[in-house]
Amino acid sequence: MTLFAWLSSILVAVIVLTVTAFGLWWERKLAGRMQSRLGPTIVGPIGLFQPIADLLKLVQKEPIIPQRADRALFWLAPPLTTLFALLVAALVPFGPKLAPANIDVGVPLIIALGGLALIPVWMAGWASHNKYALLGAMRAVAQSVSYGVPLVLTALVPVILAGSMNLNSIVAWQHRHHWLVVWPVFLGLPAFILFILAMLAEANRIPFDIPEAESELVAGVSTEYTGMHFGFIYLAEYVHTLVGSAVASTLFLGGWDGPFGPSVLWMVLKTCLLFSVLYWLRWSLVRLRADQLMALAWKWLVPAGLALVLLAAVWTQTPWGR
Amino acid sequence: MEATPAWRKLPYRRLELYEPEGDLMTLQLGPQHPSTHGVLRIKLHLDGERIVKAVPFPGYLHRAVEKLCEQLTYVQIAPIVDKNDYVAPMTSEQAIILAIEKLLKVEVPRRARWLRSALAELQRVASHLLWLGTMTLDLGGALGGGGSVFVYTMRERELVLDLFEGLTGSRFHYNTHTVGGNRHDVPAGWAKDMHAALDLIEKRIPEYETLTQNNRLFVERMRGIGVLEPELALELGVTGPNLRASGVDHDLRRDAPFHAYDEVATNVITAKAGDCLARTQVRVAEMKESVRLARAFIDGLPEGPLVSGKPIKLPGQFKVNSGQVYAALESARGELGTFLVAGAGTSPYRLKIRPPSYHAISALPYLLPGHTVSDTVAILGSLDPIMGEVDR
Amino acid sequence: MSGWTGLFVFLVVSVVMIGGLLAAAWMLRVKARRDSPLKRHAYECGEEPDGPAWIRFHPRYYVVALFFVLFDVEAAFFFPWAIRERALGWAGLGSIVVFTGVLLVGWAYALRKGALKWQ
Amino acid sequence: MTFTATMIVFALVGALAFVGSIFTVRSSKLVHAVLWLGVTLGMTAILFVQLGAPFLAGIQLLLYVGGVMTLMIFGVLLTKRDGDSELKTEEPSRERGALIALAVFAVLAGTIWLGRDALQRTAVPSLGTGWLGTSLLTRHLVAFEALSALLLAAMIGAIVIARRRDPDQPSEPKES
Repeated sequence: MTLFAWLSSILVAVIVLTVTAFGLWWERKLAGRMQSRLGPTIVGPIGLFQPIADLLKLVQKEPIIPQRADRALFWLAPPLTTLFALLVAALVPFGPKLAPANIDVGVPLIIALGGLALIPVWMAGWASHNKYALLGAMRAVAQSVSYGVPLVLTALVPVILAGSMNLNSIVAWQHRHHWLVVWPVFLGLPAFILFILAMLAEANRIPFDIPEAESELVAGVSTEYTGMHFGFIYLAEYVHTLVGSAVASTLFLGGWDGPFGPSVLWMVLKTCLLFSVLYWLRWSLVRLRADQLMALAWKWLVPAGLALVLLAAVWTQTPWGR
Repeated sequence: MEATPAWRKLPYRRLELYEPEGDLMTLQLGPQHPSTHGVLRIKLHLDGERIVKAVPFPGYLHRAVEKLCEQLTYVQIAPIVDKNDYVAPMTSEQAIILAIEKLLKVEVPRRARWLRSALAELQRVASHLLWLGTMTLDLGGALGGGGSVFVYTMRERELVLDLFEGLTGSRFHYNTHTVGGNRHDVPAGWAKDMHAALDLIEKRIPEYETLTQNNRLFVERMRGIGVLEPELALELGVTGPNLRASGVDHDLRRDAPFHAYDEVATNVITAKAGDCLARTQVRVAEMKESVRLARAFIDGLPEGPLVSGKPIKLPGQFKVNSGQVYAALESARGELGTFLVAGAGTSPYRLKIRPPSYHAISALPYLLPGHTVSDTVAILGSLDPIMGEVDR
Repeated sequence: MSGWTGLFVFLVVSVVMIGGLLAAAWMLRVKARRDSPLKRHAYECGEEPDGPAWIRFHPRYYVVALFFVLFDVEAAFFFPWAIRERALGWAGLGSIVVFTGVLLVGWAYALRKGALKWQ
Repeated sequence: MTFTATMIVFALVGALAFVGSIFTVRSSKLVHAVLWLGVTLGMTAILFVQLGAPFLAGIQLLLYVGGVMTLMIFGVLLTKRDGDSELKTEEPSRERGALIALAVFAVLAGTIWLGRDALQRTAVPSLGTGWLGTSLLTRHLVAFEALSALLLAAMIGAIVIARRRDPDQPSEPKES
């Protein structure tokens, strides 16, 4: 058992990091094509090794700690952002057997771990002793906090329908019935969309990327960071988006459930598809303003999430939902 | 238009009257900031994220152009000043030539005037395209949707620059206007290329509209932000699309025609709201109008000489000892005026440029308070300032 | 318990990977020949920072965080109910609706007072 | 007594929680204190897991490490003008504090020691999250509903405190 735990953990970590690295390349390529550019072309065939080159570059850079920064927190925060973002991946089942941590309380734990990522982000911003970073940090916390509520609420919808907080059970339930976005569509689809919105906000992605809003806050939280520490913040964002896509696929798109072939491929396929759609959004939308984000979360998403939860509960009481 | 809220004007004058709930934070936005359109510094006093007071500090790009021009002959000035408005050098150059021609009382042939009008309209399209791109860049960031629009508009701006290159041999600093006419005549097939480019641009403007002013997120960011009241705009001397977006129907192309604008009627586009969205709408509509005008000017390009009198060989050919003139044209950013006092000999005694951008950014202290840091870049971007022109 | 072991193992794997990157960054880093205080200045667009960055913040931030905690408490109570939802039936649903309703009163009050606005 | 992996983890986590709590009290920077508190709370979550209450662990992470920490961070940023100023502990209170801490520890340790037989005899029922939900909504329904009133009171209190209006305060722009 323990050996299996080790192997599957390493495997999932490798899958996540590979897909992230590939995702970096894919995003730049996709964005390039969307913008009548080519994207990376030089490093490796069709620029495939670009993320590796980026990593090598970042690793070599000089680490600079600003004068008045809180040195310990400044140094510790970026690796922690990546760590928390990665940890969530452990809870996502990539196959009926391939889940490093098949835990009965998976859903609340995923939300909790995902939400934790905001603390190192805040640490990074605060420790920099830079006004832009601090504004970014405060925005990050406020945004994470506001969108945490709809995130929990929409994640409750599959929990109620499947009657379990275990992600594998939820996927199994979707396997037996339908994928949640397919049926009950009036519950699954809105919940899915709300979940994606809240997840984007938690991962600080456009249109919710106000914490790093580089046209306003220069680089927000990561303003003072150099080298690999900057890389960690960057990586955390990507991992967060990727793992968020994986969670959304698990909760709403049937996870590893597919008509044929190995389940892990289906999971990766769904995740990457969702990931690409998120990048499509990213490259076509402008960002919202901080106060608009807050208004959107508290005024619309929270009540909508509550309504969905109650609707799901009503649905399970009806003969069709039993 | 509702009355100006008291908090918008008062705290600007008296920061000590403002009672924040937290501490006030002083934030320097610029000069080295991604969204200050060159090197502008704005000192922001923030309560949380809300701006209490904003003080712009221009001057980082001051190159003493006006002083330099006093040392140059009338012929040499044009290529110097077309570096002022580096987004629309063509009109920047035309403005100075207009003033010199007015001072020297030089007649400009009709063909040159029509060609200048066509070039001015092309330049307006190119300038507005760049503006739209940077505007969305400010809103969406280089890592987001803004980057996409920016790349698209740059792609179309290239078409215009290619045309200019075909005509003058230079992509940016043309020096195509001489006193009394134009230096470069239209090459064969240029008009056809221009039509092709204009057709493409016209076809793609609706695409930008989809991405910007018809996009819910974009509208949410722009509507009601940075409302410039017409009274304030007039008082500050704001001109061009910024003024027209505030509902003031004023356009030099119609109200004080220069070039050949007295022969082809211009539709002046105005909007009521005076906010960032209105400024966007006015500029996008102006692009369409400019495409129409440019077509009209190139189609109607009369035959005849391009330069009046002899071609210039020596700088000393023009000599004026007295007199002063003010000439203005409607550049992409508004009234670009030149006040010229003749000096002894072949160079001016004093040259003063009235850049529309300078007046636009003078509205910032009034527009910014009450908005958030995010709105700063939206408001600044929507005013379309070119710092080269502001600082000169 | 096995799932938790897996999570722990994954934690170890992640820590090793991130630690490896950190170590690599430390070993391969470029070192400036001469340290310059200018380099280590806080970035404020090329200007001397004007006033402290660590200031007293607006109380609004606190209200938003408090609302998050309160709604999260609510959601935390939803979870045990959610997995027994079918068994608890309409009665359980009714209790939850009452529970939610009371909280929504606070939510509506906050919206009316504009307490959740960011500025 | 043999050392199992569980015990090693317990020792590690317990030590970290202990260190975290010590630094929470001893940190000279308030922000550091809050973050150390986060470490302690997070380690407590792992202890919950070891005690067979995984749901509580999740909630501990969600509410305490995620939520309460944020709240305290904002609280810290609200109270002091500069977060980097040193905190001073008054000297006489230190001994008194140590005494009180020792007394509390003695009481706790004594209770556990005295009740050790009872603890060993009683098999801990593994009830699970579902049981929690069922009992909340049936047996403890009144308490559960009363809790919502408590949360409501907290909300309204926070709003009232934060809404200190003064005449020069900018009037809110119209809702978009």
